[in-house]
Amino acid sequence: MEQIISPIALYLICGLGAIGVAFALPRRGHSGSKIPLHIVGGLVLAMAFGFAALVLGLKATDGGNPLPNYFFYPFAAIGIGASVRMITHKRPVYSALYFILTIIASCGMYLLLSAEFMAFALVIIYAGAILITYLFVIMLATQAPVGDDDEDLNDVDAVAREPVLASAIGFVLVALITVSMFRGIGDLPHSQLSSAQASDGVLAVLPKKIDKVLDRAGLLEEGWFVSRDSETGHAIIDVDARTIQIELVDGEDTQGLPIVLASRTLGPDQWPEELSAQNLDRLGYNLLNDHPMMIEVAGIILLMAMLGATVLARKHIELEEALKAAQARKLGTMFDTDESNSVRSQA
Amino acid sequence: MSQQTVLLLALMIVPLLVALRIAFSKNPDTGYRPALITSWLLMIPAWKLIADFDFSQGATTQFAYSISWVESLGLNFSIGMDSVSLLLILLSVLLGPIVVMASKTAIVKDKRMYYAWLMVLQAAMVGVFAAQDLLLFYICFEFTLLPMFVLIRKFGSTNRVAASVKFFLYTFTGSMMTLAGMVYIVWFVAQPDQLGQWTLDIATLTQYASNMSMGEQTWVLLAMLAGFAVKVPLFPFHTWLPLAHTEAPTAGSVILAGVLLKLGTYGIYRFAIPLAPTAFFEYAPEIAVLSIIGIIYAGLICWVQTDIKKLVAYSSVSHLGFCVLGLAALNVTGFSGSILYMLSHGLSTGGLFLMIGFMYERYHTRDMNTVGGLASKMPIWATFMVFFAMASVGLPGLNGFPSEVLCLISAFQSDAAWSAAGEPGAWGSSLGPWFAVFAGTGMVIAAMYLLFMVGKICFGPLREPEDHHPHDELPTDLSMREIITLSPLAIGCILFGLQPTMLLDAISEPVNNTVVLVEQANGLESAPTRVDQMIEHADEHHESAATPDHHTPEGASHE
Amino acid sequence: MITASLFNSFSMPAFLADPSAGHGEASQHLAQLAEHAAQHPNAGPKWVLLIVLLPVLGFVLNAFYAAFGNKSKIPAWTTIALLATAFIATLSMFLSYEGTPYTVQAFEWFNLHYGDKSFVANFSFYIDKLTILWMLFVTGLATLIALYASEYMSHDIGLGYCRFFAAFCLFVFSMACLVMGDNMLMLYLGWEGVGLCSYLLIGYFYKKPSAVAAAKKAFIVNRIGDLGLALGVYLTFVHFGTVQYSELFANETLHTYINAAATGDFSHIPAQAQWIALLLMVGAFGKSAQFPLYVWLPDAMEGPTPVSALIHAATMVTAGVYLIARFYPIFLVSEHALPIVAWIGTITALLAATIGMAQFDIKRIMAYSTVSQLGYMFAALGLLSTTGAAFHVLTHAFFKALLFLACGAVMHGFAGQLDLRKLSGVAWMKGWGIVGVTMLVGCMNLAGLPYITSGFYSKDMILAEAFITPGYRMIGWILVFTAILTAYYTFRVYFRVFVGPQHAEPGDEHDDHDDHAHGEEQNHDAGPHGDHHSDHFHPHAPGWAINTVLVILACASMLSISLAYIQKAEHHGWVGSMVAESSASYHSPYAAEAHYAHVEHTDMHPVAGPVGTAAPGKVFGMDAHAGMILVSGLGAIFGVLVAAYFHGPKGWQGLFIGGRTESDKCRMDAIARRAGPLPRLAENKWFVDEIYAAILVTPLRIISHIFHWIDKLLLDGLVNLFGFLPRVFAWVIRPSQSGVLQGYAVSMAGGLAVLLFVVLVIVMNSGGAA
Amino acid sequence: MNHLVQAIDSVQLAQLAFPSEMPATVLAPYLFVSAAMFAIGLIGFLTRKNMIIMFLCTELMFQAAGLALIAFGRHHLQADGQTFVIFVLCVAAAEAAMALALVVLLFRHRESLSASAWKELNG
Repeated sequence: MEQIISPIALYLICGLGAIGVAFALPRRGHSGSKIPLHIVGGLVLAMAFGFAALVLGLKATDGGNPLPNYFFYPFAAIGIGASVRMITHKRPVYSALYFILTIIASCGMYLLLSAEFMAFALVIIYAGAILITYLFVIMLATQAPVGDDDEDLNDVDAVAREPVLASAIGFVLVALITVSMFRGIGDLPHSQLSSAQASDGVLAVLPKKIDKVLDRAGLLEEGWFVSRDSETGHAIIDVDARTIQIELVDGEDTQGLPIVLASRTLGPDQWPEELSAQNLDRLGYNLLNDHPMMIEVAGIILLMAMLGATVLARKHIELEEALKAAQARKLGTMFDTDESNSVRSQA
Repeated sequence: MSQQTVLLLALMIVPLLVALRIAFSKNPDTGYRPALITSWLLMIPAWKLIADFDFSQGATTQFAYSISWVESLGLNFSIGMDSVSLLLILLSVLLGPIVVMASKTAIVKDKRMYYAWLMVLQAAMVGVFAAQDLLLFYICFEFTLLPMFVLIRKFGSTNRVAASVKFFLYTFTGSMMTLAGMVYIVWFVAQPDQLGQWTLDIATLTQYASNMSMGEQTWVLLAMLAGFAVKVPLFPFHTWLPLAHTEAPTAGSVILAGVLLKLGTYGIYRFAIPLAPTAFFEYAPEIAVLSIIGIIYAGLICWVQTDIKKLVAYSSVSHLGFCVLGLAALNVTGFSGSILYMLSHGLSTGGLFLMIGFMYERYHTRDMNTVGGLASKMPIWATFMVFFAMASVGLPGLNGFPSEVLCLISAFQSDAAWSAAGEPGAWGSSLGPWFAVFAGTGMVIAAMYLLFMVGKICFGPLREPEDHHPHDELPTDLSMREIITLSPLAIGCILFGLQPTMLLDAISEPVNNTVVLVEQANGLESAPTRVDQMIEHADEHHESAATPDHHTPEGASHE
Repeated sequence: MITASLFNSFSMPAFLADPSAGHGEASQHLAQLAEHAAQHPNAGPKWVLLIVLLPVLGFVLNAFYAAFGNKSKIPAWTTIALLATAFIATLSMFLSYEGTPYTVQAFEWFNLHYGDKSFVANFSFYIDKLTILWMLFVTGLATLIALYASEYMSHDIGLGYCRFFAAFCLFVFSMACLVMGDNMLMLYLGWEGVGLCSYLLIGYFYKKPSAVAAAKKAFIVNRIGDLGLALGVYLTFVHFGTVQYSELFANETLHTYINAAATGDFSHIPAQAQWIALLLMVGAFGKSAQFPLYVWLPDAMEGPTPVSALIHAATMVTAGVYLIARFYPIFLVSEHALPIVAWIGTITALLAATIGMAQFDIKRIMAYSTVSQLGYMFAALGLLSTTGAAFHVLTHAFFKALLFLACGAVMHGFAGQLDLRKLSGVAWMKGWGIVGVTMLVGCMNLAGLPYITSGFYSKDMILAEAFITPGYRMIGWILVFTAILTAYYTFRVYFRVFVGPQHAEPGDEHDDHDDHAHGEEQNHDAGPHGDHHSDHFHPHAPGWAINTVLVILACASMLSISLAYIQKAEHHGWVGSMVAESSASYHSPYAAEAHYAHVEHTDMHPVAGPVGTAAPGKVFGMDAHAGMILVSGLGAIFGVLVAAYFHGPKGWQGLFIGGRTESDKCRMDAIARRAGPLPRLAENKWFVDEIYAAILVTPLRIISHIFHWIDKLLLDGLVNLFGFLPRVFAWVIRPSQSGVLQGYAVSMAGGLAVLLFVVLVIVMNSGGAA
Repeated sequence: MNHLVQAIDSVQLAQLAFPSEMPATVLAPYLFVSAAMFAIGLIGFLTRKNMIIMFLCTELMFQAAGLALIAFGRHHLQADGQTFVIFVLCVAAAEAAMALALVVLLFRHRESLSASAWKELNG
């Protein structure tokens, strides 16, 4: 397959982007000029974005290939625009808020990518938790500017450091990443799974869910269950042919295996509408089955982060020696009284 | 674990423990007494080891002990000794009490640190010779650097910081390359078509190393020589030595000259030659040329020194050239001579450094223009000085001579045209008479500079620094302690000079084995040489008196 | 160029051209004797070891005396007693010798076995007649001179006295090892040992810079020779596979070579074997002070006179002669070695004699005469007359020791005065009669006055040899000329110092009994000191010890005439008999013929080498020996007369025609002033020392300094540069470490970009995924 | 017009399984957005002096990475992408906690949020 996007166009887009960002980054001393530079930068960036959308769209329609959903474009525009605004805004609080906007835009894209669980998780964790912490810290750690003018802001916020160099490097990097990415993207191997297997293949490991759905659809009589593989315990189900084997079970034998009295197969016509694996099913199964170690690691990381944050942010209280001694005595008497109390109560 | 193995381990571990004890004592002036007692006591296991060593099987690794460390990588802690190692360990142990005693008045502050490091050095020196495992050897090899660095850095004279840094970095850089070479060999042997498993056992590596191609061996040899040649030091890599020697405290100089320099030659003998036999054979002439340049060059430099310690330091460079020459000759006489040189040089040059140290304690100068003619004021000192100078010159009957003789003979011998029939090691290859002749000029040059030194420092009218005043504690001439310090070395020099046979017998088996190894690796055999053929030819000629002469012996020019 | 052509013009005379001369047999005989010794090692009586051990004991005892601060003459008496015992042991060794060489082993020294070969050199001793001959006069003279020294050194009683006798004993020990050693390494041990003792004794007055310098010079110049010797020894081992005499002389290869040399054809003797002799020869030149390595010997006179007498006249310097005599078989197989030895000896003899003529220091004159006489011995060796050489060694040992000791007595008595211009008429002074007479005996011997002196016989043997050996007549004439010069300079000393008007200016040595007398006089104020000497100086006459020794030596010198007549028929005299049956037994066939058969050697044209102009064995148409008596006897008398004319005191006994009135005015002075630069050149020793300094020492010194700077700047500079480069590099890149977080982030991103770019380029070039 | 229909189809959130394979041309714009966001985050990190903003920028880069992961997962019809994003979220949360604690600490010492206030490590 050919390249999705011509490197020349890509370099051009990245160049435009670099110029745009470089203009848009905050600086001082341009209050005299009529058109604020960051407006110019924004326009250039918009041009770059539009040009990219145009190139990608033309290329796709040229080959008769599908384009992303139309909702993608606003999400992408909002996401990129908000992130640009985030790094260019002179007031940290606004930056944080723009970041929330970026996250919400990403959530939209996640939805378009059928990752609805992640989308909501993102909103909850990021926008809800992390960013709020950020806002708190911003407010804690920053002296509020006296006035609304740019001149009142700290240099820390008002002036970007080496904007041109950084933009150049950043976009050179991104150009290289995208060029190399797009060179091979057309040749990516497609999934080995059929669409049905991909979405519903996980059903086999969820026999009780199948039982529940079939039962709700009235396809199972009393004593009937989905057939289970005797070794793995998976449901015997063919998602491509859309057939399900069910069986009549009467108790268990001495080894705990079901005593099968009869079995039959449900055809595709009997496949209930509701019988499909949820995204959450697949994600959960994947997480717990394929990456259990990751859960452990993540847990440790979070624990350590919690401890670390506690230790770091703790304020060191300098106690006088006498004060320490007093404290110790106080604690000592407290324990003493406890002990004596308990002794007394026992008595 | 046999009793002897325990003793061998004790030689390494006891000094370390004592070092710890000294280091953690509260009084910063402690250390002399425990170090002295320990170093004297270590003589007991050392002599026991000699007594129990089976010299008839000198090449066998005796008192061996090995525990596995990392099995998958073949890492072991394995020690043991053949007769060559034994003798060098003995030298290290013998120098122990000497250097401690020599330091009694020389080191006045931070004694705790000084003696602790001295003990660590003692352990490392024994370890390096006792190691039967490449890694252990290398660890000990490098571990000798650290104590020495501290001794120079903390207890040296004026320019000590630069000296210690140069000493450390120079030798360390070299030995890193040695490590690279060793790692390559280990990797090579671990290849499936070789042994196929990781091992660091020196004997095992030696078996397989000769399978390497010529190119590989050359690189391995170069890598190993990079470390060992710096340590020896061979000619262009010697510049750290004069500086380090000059700045080091007396004990440091003695150990440096006595043992640490020998690590280089020992390394060549034990590793470079067996592990790269073909390449060493190929490049022996070049190595010999470097050593000869070193002999002459360093000798001449000695001659114009005014700093007496620098003079002796350069003389070490010159002397060790003979040692390397013997190794490069690749025959029995050469190896024997070289090993003898390792032992003997420690005694005589160690003695010279002690003499200089005692003088320095009294006069606080090493400049021969400032101080001199001391024979009239310090006759005992002067007697010892002349004695050690003569030992260093290579006077027959003293220690320098046997080794020098054997080294020079070996240079002759390794040219077949000049060698008697069927001499082992006479392959018509590497060296030849010219090597011996040029190396021999070292004898004359040695006499020149050492007599120059003796003439200035001992003889002539008395010269003392203007602000000289007698030492608070030390007598004008040598004290009893100092005489006792020197006596073992002096007696050693004489015994060595009169009884080299003892040592030659002891090392004959390992040396013969090494020569056989080199011969086999190079596909050589001690065939009848051209001299034989010439003699036969001459006989025929004499009988028939008519055969025209086809032979013109090589080098037979009378112009 | 000249030397090259000279070498080409001659080569080894083919002395074995006549099979009847019997040298093949001699060679066989030697081989049998040697083999006997080889098969019966360590067969000799153990008491022989005493000869070596007693001096060691003396050394140890003297060292103890020194350590315990002895301040008496006990060291001297100990030494004398021990050395005398050693001499007696030597005598009994001589008397009990049964005609076969034997070895006695003290202990194993070198014993290196490898394969089926071995390098063996034990601390053992090889006794044959050559050894005995040498040891007799070594121990004998050592005893006598120790006696002499007991008085001579008495002003140094104390540490110096002990030191002197310790070194003295060590010297005798070393000399014994040198002469008696049964292998070349023992010889080398002794060789270096005597060098060391020579060093220690020359530098005895170690506070005098000149003495220290002389000692150093002696050791280093000797060491150059030793290098040759050492290489020769090594090459012997490498070539013949042994350094033990008994095995070496029985070596088949060696005898193959000798047989080849007998045919005059050296082309089949490998160069290696021929080189051995050339290398050993260098060693001999060094130790025996031959040109060009003779320069140390005159300077060595800085040592105490007994040392000069024993070491630098009688014994040590003859070690070179011993060496060549001992290894005569090896020298015989070398085409060029012996001719070179002959010529070098001749040149040395002449050169030293010319220098000796112009010196004023009497000890130096004796030193040059020693060099000159050693030249004679070497010439004799080169002329295939080991007997002549050995005989001259013996007689020379006696009379030169005598001369030195007499000079030493003068020096001792006149506070170190040695300038012959400042002494006169010593023999007439009170108490100096014995010295005068014995000095005269010594001078006559050295001058070689015919028939009445032993020096005459030994010198005559050499000169005759030169004239009868084809192709070496030139050497003969030079040596005759030298003999005349010898007579002249010898009697110059005698006439100026010992006869004539009594006059003496004392030397600058303060004669108090102080341990350190010899060094400290420089610190004294010179003015009053000198006055004191010139006004109130009283020479103190020699005591009984000195006189006794002088008398004994004078008698010995005269008595050794008889040696020429003992066994004259078989062996050229007693010395010949001692040399025969040793490895030095190859005496010239010409001489043998000349002496015994008086046959005309018309048919003895050598195969190789030019033929002399006259028929062999003829001098002035006479038998060589008779001719020599005439020529050299007349020459000696002529020389004495010339000396008398130029230096003799005016009207001395009305007998001579001398014109000297005061000690420093003589006819010669006037002539010397008018003779142009020649006398001055000779006085300055032909500037040989200066030439050596200019062409050897100074350049070497400069080279050393250059090396030193190369080492300091270039080699160490390179090392430092390597140490410095990282610092420069760090200095360049250090600013990039701004410490600001984003600076590092920028470089990280940039680095990532570069990396990606590289990957991309590689992928594109390899036509990778696209 | 059928594009619009398709769009509405895919927004039917009830239909939660992977509807169909996602072609590369659809993947590419997502990746492009992801790359752009990453670049912007990077530039922000490099240029802004305020440490809080810098940390925000790292979060933005995390987001970009997460988007790419999910897009690729969708392309391959696999859930691993999302699983990794969970992990990324954890790391981001941990990082935020630590980073903000650090910022508070540093701010206490220097009374400034500028990253340039801490450059004792300069060479």
